[in-house]
Amino acid sequence: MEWLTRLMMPPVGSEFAKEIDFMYMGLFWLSVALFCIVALPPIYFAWRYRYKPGRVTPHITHNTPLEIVWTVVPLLLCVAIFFWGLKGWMEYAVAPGDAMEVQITAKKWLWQFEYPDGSRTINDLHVPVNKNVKFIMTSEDVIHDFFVPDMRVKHDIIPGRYTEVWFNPTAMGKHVITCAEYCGKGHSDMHGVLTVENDADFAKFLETGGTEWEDYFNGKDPKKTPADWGRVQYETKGCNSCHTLDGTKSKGPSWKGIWGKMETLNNGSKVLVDEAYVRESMMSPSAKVVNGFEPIMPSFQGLLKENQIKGLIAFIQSLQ
Amino acid sequence: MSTTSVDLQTHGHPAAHAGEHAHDPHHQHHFTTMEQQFDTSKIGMWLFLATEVLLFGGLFVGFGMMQARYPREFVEAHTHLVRWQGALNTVVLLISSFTMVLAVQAAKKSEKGKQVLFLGLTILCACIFLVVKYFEYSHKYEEGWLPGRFYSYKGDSIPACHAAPPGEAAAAAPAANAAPCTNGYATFFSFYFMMTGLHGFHILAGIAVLTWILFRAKRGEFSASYYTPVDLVGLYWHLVDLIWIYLFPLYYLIQ
Amino acid sequence: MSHPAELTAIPAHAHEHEHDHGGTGVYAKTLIGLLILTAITVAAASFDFGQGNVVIALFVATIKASLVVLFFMHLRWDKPVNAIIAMAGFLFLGVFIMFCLLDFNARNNYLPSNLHPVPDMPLAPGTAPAGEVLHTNPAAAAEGGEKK
Amino acid sequence: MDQGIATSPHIGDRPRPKKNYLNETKGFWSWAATLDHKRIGIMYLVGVLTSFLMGGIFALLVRLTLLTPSHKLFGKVLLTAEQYNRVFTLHGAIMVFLFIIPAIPASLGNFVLPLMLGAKDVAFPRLNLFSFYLWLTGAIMAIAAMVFGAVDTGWTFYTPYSTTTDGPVTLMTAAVFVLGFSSIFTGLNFIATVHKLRAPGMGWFDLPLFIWGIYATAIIQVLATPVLGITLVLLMLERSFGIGIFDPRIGGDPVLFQHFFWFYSHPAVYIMILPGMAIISELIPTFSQKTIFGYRAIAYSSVSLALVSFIVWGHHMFVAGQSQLATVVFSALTFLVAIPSGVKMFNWMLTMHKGNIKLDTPMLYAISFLTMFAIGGLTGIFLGTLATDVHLTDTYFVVAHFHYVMVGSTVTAFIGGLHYWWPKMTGRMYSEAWGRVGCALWNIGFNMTFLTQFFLGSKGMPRRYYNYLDQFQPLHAFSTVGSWILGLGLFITAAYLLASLRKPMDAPDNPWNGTTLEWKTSSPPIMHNFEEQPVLEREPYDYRPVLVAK
Repeated sequence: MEWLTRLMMPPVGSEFAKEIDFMYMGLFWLSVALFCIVALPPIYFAWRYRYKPGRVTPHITHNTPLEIVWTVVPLLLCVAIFFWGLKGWMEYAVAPGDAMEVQITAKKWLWQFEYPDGSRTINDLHVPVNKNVKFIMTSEDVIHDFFVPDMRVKHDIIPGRYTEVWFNPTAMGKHVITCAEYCGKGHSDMHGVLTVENDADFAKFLETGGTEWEDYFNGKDPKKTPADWGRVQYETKGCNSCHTLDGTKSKGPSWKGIWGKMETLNNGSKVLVDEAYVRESMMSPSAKVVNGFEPIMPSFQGLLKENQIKGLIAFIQSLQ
Repeated sequence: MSTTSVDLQTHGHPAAHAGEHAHDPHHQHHFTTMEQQFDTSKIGMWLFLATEVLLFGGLFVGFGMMQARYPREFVEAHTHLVRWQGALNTVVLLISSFTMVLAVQAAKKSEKGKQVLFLGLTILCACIFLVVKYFEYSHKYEEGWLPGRFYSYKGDSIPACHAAPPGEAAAAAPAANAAPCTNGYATFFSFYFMMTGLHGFHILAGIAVLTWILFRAKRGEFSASYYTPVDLVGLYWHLVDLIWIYLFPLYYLIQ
Repeated sequence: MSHPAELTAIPAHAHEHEHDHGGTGVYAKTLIGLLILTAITVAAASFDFGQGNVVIALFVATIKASLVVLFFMHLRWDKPVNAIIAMAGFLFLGVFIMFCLLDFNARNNYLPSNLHPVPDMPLAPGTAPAGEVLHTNPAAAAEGGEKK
Repeated sequence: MDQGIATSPHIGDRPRPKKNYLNETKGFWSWAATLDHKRIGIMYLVGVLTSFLMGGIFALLVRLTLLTPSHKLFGKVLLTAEQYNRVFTLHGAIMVFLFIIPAIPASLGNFVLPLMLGAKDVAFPRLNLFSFYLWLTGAIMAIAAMVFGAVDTGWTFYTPYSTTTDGPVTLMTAAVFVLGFSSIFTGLNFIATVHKLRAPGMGWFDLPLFIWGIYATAIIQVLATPVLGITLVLLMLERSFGIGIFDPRIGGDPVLFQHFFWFYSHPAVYIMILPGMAIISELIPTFSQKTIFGYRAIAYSSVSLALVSFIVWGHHMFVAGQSQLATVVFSALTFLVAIPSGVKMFNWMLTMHKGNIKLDTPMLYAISFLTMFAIGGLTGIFLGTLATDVHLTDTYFVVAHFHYVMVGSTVTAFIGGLHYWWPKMTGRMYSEAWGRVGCALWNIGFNMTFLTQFFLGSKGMPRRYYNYLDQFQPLHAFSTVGSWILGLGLFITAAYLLASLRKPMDAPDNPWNGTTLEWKTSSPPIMHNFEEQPVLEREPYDYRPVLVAK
């Protein structure tokens, strides 16, 4: 009967998917049986008791025991199915504690994935095989729905709230990610690719910081310059909580016009704000603190990827 | 209607009833008796009132859920409503319900003068209610306590920006770019204007039908044998009162 | 077959019964009761019972509403079918409120409401202009997520 | 038409009266200002069938667009993505609000209900006419919205998409608001009528089961529709004033909208299916010439379905972000729906057992109903079950499921009922042979179109998709071909029914040997329904021969 399952269900991407397929096929055969019980007899009766002039029909108004049976038996069956479904659903609804967390931001009409180390990709999701992955999702505009048919999971993504979904992929290779909540013109094109790969490949993928940054450095799109990538980092890595862009003094020096300036440090010496200094300030910020500021900045050593540092430098450079 | 009531006679309706009720001009052809006609109208009216309950009910549910979402903002916004105005309107509406029920009683007893008097008093109360409402609304308008995107109150009681759940996410909130955040406050006044507005619209509609009934009463149309319209308008009017009975504590008292 | 329709079951003098109930005295007492309850609920509101204020206010309102329905709207003397209809309205409203609360009270996953527009990502062609699109700080979302 | 009915107890052949409701008065205003429930029913019938035609054309257009992944027909792109979104929205909105909700209660119900009760009219004839004009106003507003660019929100108007998208969304929601009130007044009228205008001797358990079904429907119409009204008002205000209830940008909650919407729209599913079940409960005993099995069980199951329908709406939102507690509770309650539905199926089945079954067109539709409703109901189990719903919801599986319930069941019953009462309404018999052809094509076409979509859905094809993966193409093509057969069947049905109107009146008063009161008057009925106030002497569906001798 495996061929029938494959006929009706998408490829199996996880153990959970296997369970769902089993349940689906169970319900399928139950439905076939119930269909035979309720829908075939009328057709048979229509032939068996076809019209004969003068035939007298019996006056049977009801049969209480029979009616009780066909009320109670389906009720019990329903209770059983409910608990069966509940069991599977609990697995879907409660993510294991050790799961790797991936942020999903959905918007018309693309998926943005962000990994714990800050690597980001667009429409290109990589996960390691046989590891629990939890997705924390929110939307920037309308409701979307993260649907991975091969994993048998989906959940709506709601603006203003975050929702979660998780799976443990077992099938290596590529799987379809698709939007299942109507979101307008590009709804049916809102696809992503899920790549399930081994740990080594996944580590390599993370090392380069995902794939989104490449779009900003290949010069293809005039709206995506390295400086734009830097602005993204400025806003998402927390730089903006201490550094302003308009020249006003905050907890740290404003970035406006800082590039190429000679700054006086708190020990009285001077330093030129260039690539080397900016890099150093990110990695070991307390080494050279500009006069008038507290040495409160944390080190971003290991928190920023090379492409992100490059982006930030380009961004600061652009703020003249 | 006129053609159909002529048909009634031609179709040989059971003669006994026709004799009994002596061709009441208000008797519609498809009812056997006036009694049946009256009861049917009542059922119809009660069904209509049930739909009204659910119509307003939707707003009550919306209010409740939004209050659950923005408890702090709602309580704070509550304080801008003037309690004595709400209380005054409550008393006015209760009295109008009383005069309405007396008008129905007068109709049942075929007392024309009392009918006109009590209906007039009911309309008067309704107008007083609207006058108080007018002062309330214009105050809100001046202060900028308006629904949704028209909310423009600049008072000090509303902080620049709220985080919900309160306090927890404050750390994550970037200091820069904190536009004044009226979420919750604006929603409260949206509901305030929608619910009192819909209620006020019902008062207006009530004044219209009461006036119509008043004129018919003046012409002496209602008596013990036929007072259905007075009764039905009465039911409607009491429902308007009843909805206010819930609106009053929800908006003016819970602070 | 054994259930005669109501129209045949109504006795001829049923009409006269309508005059028997109610009366100015009953209505006046009802009004006084309503006014007293209004005073009580206003007075109760000036004390702080915490959540109790809501309960008291709605409880008193329900008593008042019952008085209006029973006496002013004659449901005390009216045919049962009208009472059933009236109750059905409130019952289904109760169902509506109850299930919505079942959802809302169990929720814990709102984003901080300090959403602000940040044009951090290029927009797909045809989307709304940047100012209208909300950006939520994913880091903030994650923080909220861990705090539930 | 048939032999043997002359010996039946229920035949009452009288000479056809010269005057009937169709020719008693003439002219435009005699129809436009009529208070007669039969004429209002006919006007509704014309209206809903026109809407059905309109919605049907949009449906064929949707299917045709999905024939190939390139959406091309003779080298031209049939619909762009934006157009496609508008067309499926129009299909849904027209079919739901203009056609299927008023279809059975307002047209057939209006015509038959007072006749079955032995009444001269509905309780409030003027309100009845008013609700027809409300329907007409709503229809005109919907068409106006269509002309002004149409909306692309889907018939569910989910926020925040509906509050931010372009197009005349406000006008469209206003149209639906007006249509809602039309539905409320119809329901209100029917409840009052059933309570107070029953023929002498007719108790609650002597009511034909059609009346029970319509009565249960009316309860939902009256109690649920006002919430739709207020929901749409809130949506309009959100769009125009930003009141901050549904749009998260201004502090609202989109899931609250879904609660509001489904509080009405789930019971609305029963506004659609209960009248269909009601018709089937008439057709099966009549064409089996046998008393209904389990009268009370069917009557109670109608009312309990109506009541249960109010507490299961959350099953539309299992993955929509409602709390997990609510999800579990709603799933458990959802299974309650299965019980009364099952009870009805078993009762109909046992009614046919040992019957004397005439396979006339209405009965063929009734049997089609039984198979299609079985499929629609059983696939509902997949969706009510939490774990499988996660995979299946928002896919074509759902589309197929609700089409089996709304079209396969309700519309099948509607067409069956239309054939059943056609002689009564028009005084003419239609072509039986063509009727069978139409029914066969309907069955083949429908199952081809929608059985396929279960497979599409379980394979992971989301609904409301313009572009799809190439792997789904064969199934889509098969489904599209099915839709043509479906369309052909309906076209044939429309053709022979209209053709019958050109004949002189030839229908007997009681062509099917029915037992309910509408068969006691002439075909078509006279203006005030009955020559004399009918008095109920026999229970409905009483086919005992003992009484023939009497």
